[in-house]
Amino acid sequence: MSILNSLGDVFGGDKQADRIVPPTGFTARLTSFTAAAMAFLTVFALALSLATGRLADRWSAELAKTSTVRISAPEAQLAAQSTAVLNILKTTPGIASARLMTEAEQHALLEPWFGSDLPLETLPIPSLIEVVEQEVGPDMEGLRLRLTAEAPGAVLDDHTRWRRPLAAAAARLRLLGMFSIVLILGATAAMITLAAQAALAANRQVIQVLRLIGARDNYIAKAFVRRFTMRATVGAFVGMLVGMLGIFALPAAAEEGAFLTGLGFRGWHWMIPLVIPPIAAFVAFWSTRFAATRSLDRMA
Amino acid sequence: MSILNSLGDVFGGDKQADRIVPPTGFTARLTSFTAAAMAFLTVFALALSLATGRLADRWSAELAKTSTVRISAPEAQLAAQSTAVLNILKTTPGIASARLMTEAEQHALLEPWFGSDLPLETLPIPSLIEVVEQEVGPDMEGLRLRLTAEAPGAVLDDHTRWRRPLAAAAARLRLLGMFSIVLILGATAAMITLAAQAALAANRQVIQVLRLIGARDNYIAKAFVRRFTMRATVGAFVGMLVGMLGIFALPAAAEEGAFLTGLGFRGWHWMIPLVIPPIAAFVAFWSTRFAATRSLDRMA
Amino acid sequence: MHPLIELKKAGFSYGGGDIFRDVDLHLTKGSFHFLTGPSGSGKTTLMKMCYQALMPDTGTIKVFGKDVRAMDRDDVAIVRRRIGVVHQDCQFLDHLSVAENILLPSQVAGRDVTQDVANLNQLLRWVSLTDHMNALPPQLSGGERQRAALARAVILSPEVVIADEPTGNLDWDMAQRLLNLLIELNKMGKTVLMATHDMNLIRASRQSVSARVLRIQGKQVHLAGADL
Amino acid sequence: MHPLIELKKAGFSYGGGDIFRDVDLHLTKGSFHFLTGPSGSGKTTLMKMCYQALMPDTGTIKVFGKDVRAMDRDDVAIVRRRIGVVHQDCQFLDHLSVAENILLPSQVAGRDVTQDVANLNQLLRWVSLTDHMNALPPQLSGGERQRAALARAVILSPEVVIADEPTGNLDWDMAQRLLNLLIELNKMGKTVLMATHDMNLIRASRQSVSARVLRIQGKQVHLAGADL
Ligand SMILES: Nc1ncnc2c1ncn2[C@@H]1O[C@H](COP(=O)(O)OP(=O)(O)OP(=O)(O)O)[C@@H](O)[C@H]1O
Ligand SMILES: Nc1ncnc2c1ncn2[C@@H]1O[C@H](COP(=O)(O)OP(=O)(O)OP(=O)(O)O)[C@@H](O)[C@H]1O
Ligand SMILES: [Mg+2]
Ligand SMILES: [Mg+2]
Repeated sequence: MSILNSLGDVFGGDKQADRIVPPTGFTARLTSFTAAAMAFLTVFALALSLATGRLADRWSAELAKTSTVRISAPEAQLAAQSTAVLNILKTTPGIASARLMTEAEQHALLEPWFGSDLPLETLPIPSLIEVVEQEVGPDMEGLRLRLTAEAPGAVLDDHTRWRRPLAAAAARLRLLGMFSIVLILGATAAMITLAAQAALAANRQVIQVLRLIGARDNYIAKAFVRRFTMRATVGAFVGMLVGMLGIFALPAAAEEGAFLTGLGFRGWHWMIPLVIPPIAAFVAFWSTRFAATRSLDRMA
Repeated sequence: MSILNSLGDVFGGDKQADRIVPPTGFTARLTSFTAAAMAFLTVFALALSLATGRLADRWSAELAKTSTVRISAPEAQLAAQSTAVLNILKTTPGIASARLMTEAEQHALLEPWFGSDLPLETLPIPSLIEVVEQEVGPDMEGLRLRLTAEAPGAVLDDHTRWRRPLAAAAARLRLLGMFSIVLILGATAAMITLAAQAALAANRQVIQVLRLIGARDNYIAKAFVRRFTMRATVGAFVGMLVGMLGIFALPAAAEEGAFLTGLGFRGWHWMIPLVIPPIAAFVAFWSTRFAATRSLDRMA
Repeated sequence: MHPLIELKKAGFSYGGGDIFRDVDLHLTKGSFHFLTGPSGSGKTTLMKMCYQALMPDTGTIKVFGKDVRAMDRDDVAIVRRRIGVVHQDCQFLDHLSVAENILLPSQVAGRDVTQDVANLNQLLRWVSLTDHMNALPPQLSGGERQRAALARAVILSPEVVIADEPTGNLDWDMAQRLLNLLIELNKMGKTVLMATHDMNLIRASRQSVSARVLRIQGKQVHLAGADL
Repeated sequence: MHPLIELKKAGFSYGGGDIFRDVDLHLTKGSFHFLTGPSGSGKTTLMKMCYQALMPDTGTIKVFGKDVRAMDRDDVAIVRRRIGVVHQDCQFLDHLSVAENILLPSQVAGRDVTQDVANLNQLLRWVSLTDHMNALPPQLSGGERQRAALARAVILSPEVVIADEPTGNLDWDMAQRLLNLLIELNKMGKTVLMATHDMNLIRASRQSVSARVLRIQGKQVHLAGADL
């Protein structure tokens, strides 16, 4: 039996055969509710995951992964030490590039403190080397030691390093979001399996009657599978809808949406939660099928 | 009936009376599993909440909420403009304090760029005023306008402001963690209620037999409530344990534990998840009691 | 002396047409009644009213002198401990052994179950279920279930025994035997109401007990005459 | 001609002692058998083996010429459509009406249910359930359930009808009536196996059908003699 056919069976439905399963019951509501609650939580986990993803990306990008080496030395040695430092940096693993800053750039750096009319030329100001690090940065301690040895006037300042763990934290949160989605999916599958098994056990008499009058196992299983898949799908759809409304209504997301803290979806990301009901249907179909086949085999 | 008595009944237990409820069944496993899964998710939500809480606290503290006003003016006007700026700041709501920086402090600020032997005295350097803001900062635009009007050489630089939304984001995440704990609790209560009702419905015959031979409703209800409360509690305990082991095993938490990104518990925070099983027991007790009373009333 | 169970002008319907109208019935202490009538005439319904599984629509029913309308569910539970009932479709707790099921009324009433064990063994012998005392109810044959149900109904020697076709699935010898058990209990002063469609059984009981035969006819309960 | 149902040296036990040992039984097309024996002797067990609810431990059973051991569950389902069964404890789908329950075998077999509706109405008249056709099974009296179960068993006029004490809860007139229905079916060529403990019913059938009476005794099935 192909999956497509099976799913077709589920949603095409045999109205007549469906009636053989008692119509209501708490297991039914339990299934719908479980699917709804899980879909709802999934929407939030998804939003969290996406928002932290955006956060991580933004922070990573902003970091630019730069450090500075400052060389303070008598005018005569300045050029020699600068060259030495640049050579060291070139051979250090983990460093993408290094270059001497121009005077204009130094000026720009000092402007916040001194305004724009500081006579830099008259000052014994140090040379500044901008270092761009690679993804995996250099071994800062080792670098510091080598610099002190070869260029005594050089001071390494990895002033942006402190921001890096933030990006790591954001990435971790994104992973956690993904992880909880997987957890939720697993828990949902387990719960629907158990609910279906509970329903089958509770309908032991129905199954016995059906078998007595010559119903095939497949006929019985299908009726249950159809019922549960429908319930899980509808439940998941409702949960997804409520979850999306909740996200939409979160006041914070709209207000500070301009910044990276909004826990909302952006643009086409609003489409992502729409995969939840089909996934729920798929999970429910296979969980129930598994449960039904197993229960029927056991009752044989 | 007092709550303590009821809970005592549940855990004291009447071994004999317990046997009247059929021992196993998928609803039972469903209840235990639901409680376990929910406890597991709660542990993670709790860890997330606490970790982001720490993050928010740390960031808030680090922000120190300061800005700087730089006054560049001819030597003669510098003192007058400084006094004017200080006066303005004193009367601006949202500002805790403002004071002129000493020369030593200015020196320290410039050291990363120029080393310690810059001859500051010989330079026409501006005055710097350190502004400490209150919790709710000042209206920065209004302040800027007033400053420009009264001290044309003053420039306001709220250079730490950009970090503030990070703290807000962390606080939001903490809130989200709390919110999901409440959600999980609600979903758990609903699921246990439904599972208990499903069990009661499936045991309709048991209930009828018991009534026929003169069992009081309370006797029947208690047996079910005991059973389900026990299952939920044990399930929640197992889920909590697995969750805590999971958190403990998260490699990242240990490695970078020194920094604020670790998703673990710290010190006595490891105790917090221990409240999950009692809360689960409490929730299960009342959900099942509600379910049992309702079901028995309906079957009357 | 007050009758233990007393129906006065009791009427009942399940929502459709009346099943009963203006029924009067007195079950006095120590009496033995057979209840007959065609299938679907209302035997089970009448018995259910006697043990408060159904409430009359009109008229009054008093059980042990108390109006059933004034009883709450706890009162009903207490009354049920004084009335042993055999349902037409005998139901048990399928996860407990036959012996445990038979002792259940004792447990539910909060008695010390051990004091009823001697009684249990004697009863099991009477209904020939000693070999099956550790079986689970689904492992019993149809007739064995009926016998177990009767044993459960009388384990606490209740003041009244109400048995709904307790011999429907039994062969003649075993049916006689159960009837004799009920007659023994009646001789000990218990009140017995037993529904049956087996006229031969009623006729056969004549020598050993002076039972009255009630017949349901035309939504009424009549005392059957000498036409048996 | 092959018998429709054939047991050869069949033995069976539920795990404890043997219920049957070396049982031979042939149900040929068009035959009518009564099955008797004391309560707990194995009537229900024997019938369950005939419709594959139980498998023999030893020996062979052939149904419609096919060895039951060679059947998978789908084969059993197909066989069940050719055998109408009345269980001792009649079970229904409690959420469907009596009429829907009686038509269930037709639906499960994938037939067009409408073509069996005429049959249904006739059957309902025969078992006097026309007034109850829209009721739910839990609203039926004990005897009404048995009648509905018999109607369900014969709705597709199966080749074999196996009825386990179908008259246990019925009064004499109604029991006669159901027996006559089975006799009618037998006259149409159907094979009937009916368990009963009511010797009077068997005796009363003598004029209208030449039935054989099987008796279970000493783990064996015997043909009862003229001692009835
Ligand atoms: N729960 C119910 N709802 C509606 N109608 C019912 C219900 N129970 C019984 N009836 C109807 O009431 C009538 C009397 O039922 P009752 O069970 O009392 O008959 P009875 O005399 O015990 O029959 P039997 O000998 O077949 O057991 C029947 O026609 C039955 O269909
Ligand atoms: N599932 C089972 N497991 C174990 N023993 C069983 C099971 N079903 C029946 N038995 C035992 O097998 C024996 C025969 O049972 P069966 O139901 O065939 O008897 P029966 O002749 O139909 O009796 P009755 O007339 O009382 O219905 C009985 O002693 C019964 O206790
Ligand atoms: Mg009845
Ligand atoms: Mg039987």
